[in-house]
Amino acid sequence: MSKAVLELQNLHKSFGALQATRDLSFCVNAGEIHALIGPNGAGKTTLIQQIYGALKPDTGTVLLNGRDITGLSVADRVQAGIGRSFQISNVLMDFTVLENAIIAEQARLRQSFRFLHPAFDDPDLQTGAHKILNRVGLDDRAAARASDLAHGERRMLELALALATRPDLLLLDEPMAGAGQQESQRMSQIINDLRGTVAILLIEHDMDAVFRLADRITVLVEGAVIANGTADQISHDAAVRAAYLGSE
Amino acid sequence: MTSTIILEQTFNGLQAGVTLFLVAAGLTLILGIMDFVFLAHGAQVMIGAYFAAAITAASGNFYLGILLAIPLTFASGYVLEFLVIRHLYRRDHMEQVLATFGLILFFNELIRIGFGPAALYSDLPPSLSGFVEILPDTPYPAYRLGVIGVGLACALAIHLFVSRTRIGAMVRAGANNPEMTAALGVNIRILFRLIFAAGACFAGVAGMLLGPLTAVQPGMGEPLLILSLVVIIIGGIGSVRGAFIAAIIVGLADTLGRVFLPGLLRLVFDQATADGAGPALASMLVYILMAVVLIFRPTGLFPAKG
Amino acid sequence: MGGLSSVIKLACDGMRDNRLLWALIAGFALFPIYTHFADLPFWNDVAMRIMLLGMAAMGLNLVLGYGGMVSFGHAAFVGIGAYCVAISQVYGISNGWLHLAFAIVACGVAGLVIGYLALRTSGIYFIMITLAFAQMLFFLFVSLEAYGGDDGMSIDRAEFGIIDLYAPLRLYFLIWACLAIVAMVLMFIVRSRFGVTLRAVKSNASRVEAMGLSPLRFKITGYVISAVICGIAGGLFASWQEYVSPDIMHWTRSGELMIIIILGGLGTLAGPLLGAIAFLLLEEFLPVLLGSLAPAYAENWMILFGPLLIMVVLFGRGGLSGMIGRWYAARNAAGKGADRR
Amino acid sequence: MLEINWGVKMKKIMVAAVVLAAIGVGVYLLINEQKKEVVRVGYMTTLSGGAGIIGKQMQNAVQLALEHKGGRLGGMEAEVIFVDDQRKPDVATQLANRLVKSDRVDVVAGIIWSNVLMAVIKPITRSDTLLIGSNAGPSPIAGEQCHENFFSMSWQNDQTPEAMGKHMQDAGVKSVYLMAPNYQAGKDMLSGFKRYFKGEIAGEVYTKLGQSDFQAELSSLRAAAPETTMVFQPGGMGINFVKQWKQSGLDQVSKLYQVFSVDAVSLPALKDAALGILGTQSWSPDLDNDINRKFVADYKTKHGNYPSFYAAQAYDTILAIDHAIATSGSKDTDQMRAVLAKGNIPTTRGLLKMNSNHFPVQNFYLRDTVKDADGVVTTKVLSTVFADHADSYAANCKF
Repeated sequence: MSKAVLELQNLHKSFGALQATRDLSFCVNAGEIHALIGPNGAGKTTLIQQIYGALKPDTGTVLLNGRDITGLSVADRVQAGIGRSFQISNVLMDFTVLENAIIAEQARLRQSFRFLHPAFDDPDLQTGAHKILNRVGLDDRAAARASDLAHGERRMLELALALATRPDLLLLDEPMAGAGQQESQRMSQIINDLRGTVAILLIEHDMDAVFRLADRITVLVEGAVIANGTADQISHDAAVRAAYLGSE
Repeated sequence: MTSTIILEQTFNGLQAGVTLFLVAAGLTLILGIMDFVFLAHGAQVMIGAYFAAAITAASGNFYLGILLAIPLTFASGYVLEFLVIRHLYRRDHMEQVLATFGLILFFNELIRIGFGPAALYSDLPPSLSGFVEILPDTPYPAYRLGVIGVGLACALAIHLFVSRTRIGAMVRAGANNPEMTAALGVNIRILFRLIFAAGACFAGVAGMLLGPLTAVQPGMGEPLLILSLVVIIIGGIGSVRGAFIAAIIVGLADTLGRVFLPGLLRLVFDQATADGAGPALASMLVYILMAVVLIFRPTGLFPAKG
Repeated sequence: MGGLSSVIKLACDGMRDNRLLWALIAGFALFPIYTHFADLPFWNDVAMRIMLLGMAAMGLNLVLGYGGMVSFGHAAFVGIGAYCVAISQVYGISNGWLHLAFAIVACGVAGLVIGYLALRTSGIYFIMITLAFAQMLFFLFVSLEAYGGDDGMSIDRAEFGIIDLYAPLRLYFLIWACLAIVAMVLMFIVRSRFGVTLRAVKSNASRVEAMGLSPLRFKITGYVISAVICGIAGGLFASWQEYVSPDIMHWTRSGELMIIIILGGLGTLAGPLLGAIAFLLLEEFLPVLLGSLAPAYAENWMILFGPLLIMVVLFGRGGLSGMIGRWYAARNAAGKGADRR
Repeated sequence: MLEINWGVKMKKIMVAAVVLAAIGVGVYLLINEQKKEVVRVGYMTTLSGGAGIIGKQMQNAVQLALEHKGGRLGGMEAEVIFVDDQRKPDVATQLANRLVKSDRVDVVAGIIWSNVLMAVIKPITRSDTLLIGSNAGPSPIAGEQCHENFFSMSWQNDQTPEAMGKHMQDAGVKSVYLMAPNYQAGKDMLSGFKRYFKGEIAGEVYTKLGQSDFQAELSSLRAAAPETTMVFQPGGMGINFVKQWKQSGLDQVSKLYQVFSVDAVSLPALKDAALGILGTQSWSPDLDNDINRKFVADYKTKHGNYPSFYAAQAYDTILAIDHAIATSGSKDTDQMRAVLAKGNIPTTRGLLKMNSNHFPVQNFYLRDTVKDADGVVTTKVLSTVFADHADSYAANCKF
């Protein structure tokens, strides 16, 4: 059993009467693709937000590589090793693809607070940036403005930016949402290739993709974990069928 | 500092407050719903005052002046929105600041050319130039009581309109989430134009009411503009309720501060220091108030945005 | 990435990418020759005022154009800079370098405090809170009797060691030098890793955060830098005018700075300078123009100026530098705009 | 598609702009054309903006003075260049530089505001050009910071309230409630008043600069119920104050005195509301001398209303230049200065004496606000408070 990159211990979060997260615990192991599924309103995004740091849990702790990061800000968590792609693709629209990557690269190198060093013209940063883009096969679009990218390409760019900080844990919030046939195939291909290099927590509605990709699946219903296991186990789990697949 | 004087000053603060509210009511919706930074709202005050003063002077009847001036200011707001403003909604705040800054210059100059640079003559209607005893032997100008009355009436009307009518519902929805409202198929463009014209109209009313009290002259609206912006920010952009409460707060704070601060400071410091610091502090008071509010409630007291 | 040579190389690259800016600055260096032979000495004063306003606008542009923070109170920093000069003279300090040092420190501190408080808010709220702070300072100085209050204080030009600012053109070239330095500094900042991150924050703060950076730190830093630049401009302004009054921190002055920037081109290095040129020439010629068309209305020139501003917003995409950029791009299909970033 | 259209429009607009600018330059250079043996006067005032009315009146008066002198000053062909300082010190500084360096005027005159004067005095006087002020007289300029090339044709700020203080003292007023805007001139005014009024100060209130509603202050004034009230609220503030004073029926509570708050600029907006309000001034439309009679009469026929003291002082400024050149027979700064320093300048206030700091030594009158024969509201001299009154800063002035 490989060690846990992310460990959630008894997370609890409620908005007034609504309990969005109930005493929730599970862990994501190094290098695995861990899918988080559940019907709408199950509290998937709320959970992601708590892992990411945009929301603070009422009680419970978030451990990254065994370190308690519950109190950290988003920026600090990212530096601690969390990367993220958002539900609505979230890139620097006013910049070219390459510039996006360069800004991410210099952020990883902790060099963003330098006032003399050139950014876009710097060869080292450029090579680093091209590496980033290569991973998602966007290098040929390096010169294009992010705002001119097709939806799928933008998704890719965002993934690239999330990877740029070389995270230990990658939070993917519906990476295939609104993507076309080939696009989602390319996406799942890339995600698949990432297996083993980085732990991935994947939220996705496309069940085929989930069951094809995920090493393990955690099923969330009304903010609580009702099942946790391999694709096989989950697909045969009675509770899950009842609560979730049945309702599909 | 007897209780009667405090009461009287409270009335003064109230009167300043409701006047501010009339200016702020429209502006807060313009800022909130259209996300449009409209600096020329002070010009609407001036336009209203000039319409009223001019018609009053011509007809010799104050009420006729008001009666005719209201639709005129509404029309002017409507036309302005149609000619210029609607082209500016999609621009960023800076460009809006710039363009409406240009509008201020234009309107002030237009008035100056049209009516001359001198202040216009305007005085109280005889019927309201008397006094009312708000307390035994504390007479209060009837006209100012009238202003308070009209202001509160307008506030009530706006409140009922926004909270009870269908258009009002749209307005609230708009303040809460503009995109959503547009998605609901509400004819945003007409809605905007009406809100804008109505806002201009209320600002105009404020001007008409102030006309007999203050000098009707070019640029008379600017001080009110800045203050009403303060009001809107404190109250929370897009919230009429917030604007009302904030207007009263600012009106009272400004009035009472001006009057009582120097006295209070004299209790602490020596005469000279107090006389120096008092008025300075008084004139800064509302801005300090606003800054403090924003530091602790970055979206004002009653944020409308959901 | 060290060594003077590489810095110089960077400077050259930057100047190549910003020909327009440096052409203008060179123009200002040569301008006195023209005024001398054309016998228009007065135009040196206009040029000085243009450079000073341009400098302040450049500072504001860092937050406005690059940081996306619409500060409506930057005239306050110009004022603080100016009063640093005036007040230190009251206490017998006449050394100009000290004045500038004071201005830099004072504006740095003020910028840090105001920036820290104001940047808790955003959007229209930010516009208004910056305005509020500016108004506070305005009324504060209006009522500071010891420093002339509303009448302001008549002061002497600062002493810069051997440079006697009363000798012809000394002040002109002092201002010019400061302008050139500020422009150079800003050019480096804008192209630097900090600069691009600041622009990234403007473009999409949450993505920058997702890269592990705190957007606020970049915003505040940018705000402080711009405040300091405005302070330097203010300090020189005081020496140029030999007079300081709260008038220079009135809210309409903040508006003017914005006008200058948008007139010239938001988020471009040359923009503010172009804008300042345009703004002052308009101020100079619109009355003359109107006077020649309708003599009776010469003093109503604002009736033209107001609509002109609206025109600029409606049609003048990217301001003057934007137009020049487009024209330049159109001219050589190679396409690289004359003055992008 | 649309973009391109805008582009084209934009080009047109730009071309137009360039052409207009070119015309502008042409006109501009034309103006700057040098002429021979002409006395050039640069007259700086505020024509645009809220205070435009004052500047307009001064401009009218200057033009009237030129007409009366047949377009010549001291026998020389005269040319007056009006410039608009927009009430902004930095604009004024630039204009001052233009007048002395580019237009090369022989005299700069005018200026309404203290802060504008403070801003321009150095560049002008340094260039060895005479600067003749038509209105503002801040204490520094009368004292330590005085300059031999500066002459005032108006008064030092403190003098008018000093006269008011003297009158109220002599009238046996026991206590007074003072009110002025919270800025320098306001404070100067009150300190000047207190220099001569020795009675009790029942209250001293500083209002916000540019304040339009004084109800709050008036309420506390009613509560204080002082025997008398003395206000300084210039321009629009004066209109507001007096209006609201009357509306709150404070005449029954306290007797109102004012300086610079009721004049021909504000009277048309106040009309009867101002009747019976006493003030002090060094000039009044009914001053009985030939120059003043001619000035007021012709001004009224030409512009339909009474001239204000601003206008009178502007008129006197031109007369002073005329006098200086006529007597010295030259437009040379030193010679003109010598003449003006001697005083005895014929003005609407009679023969004006000059003090050592180049500020006038003159009478100050108590003025009442009355209706004239045709029912127009104006001011009328009741008595002379000060004869040949000198300001109290001259001692500190060393050229």
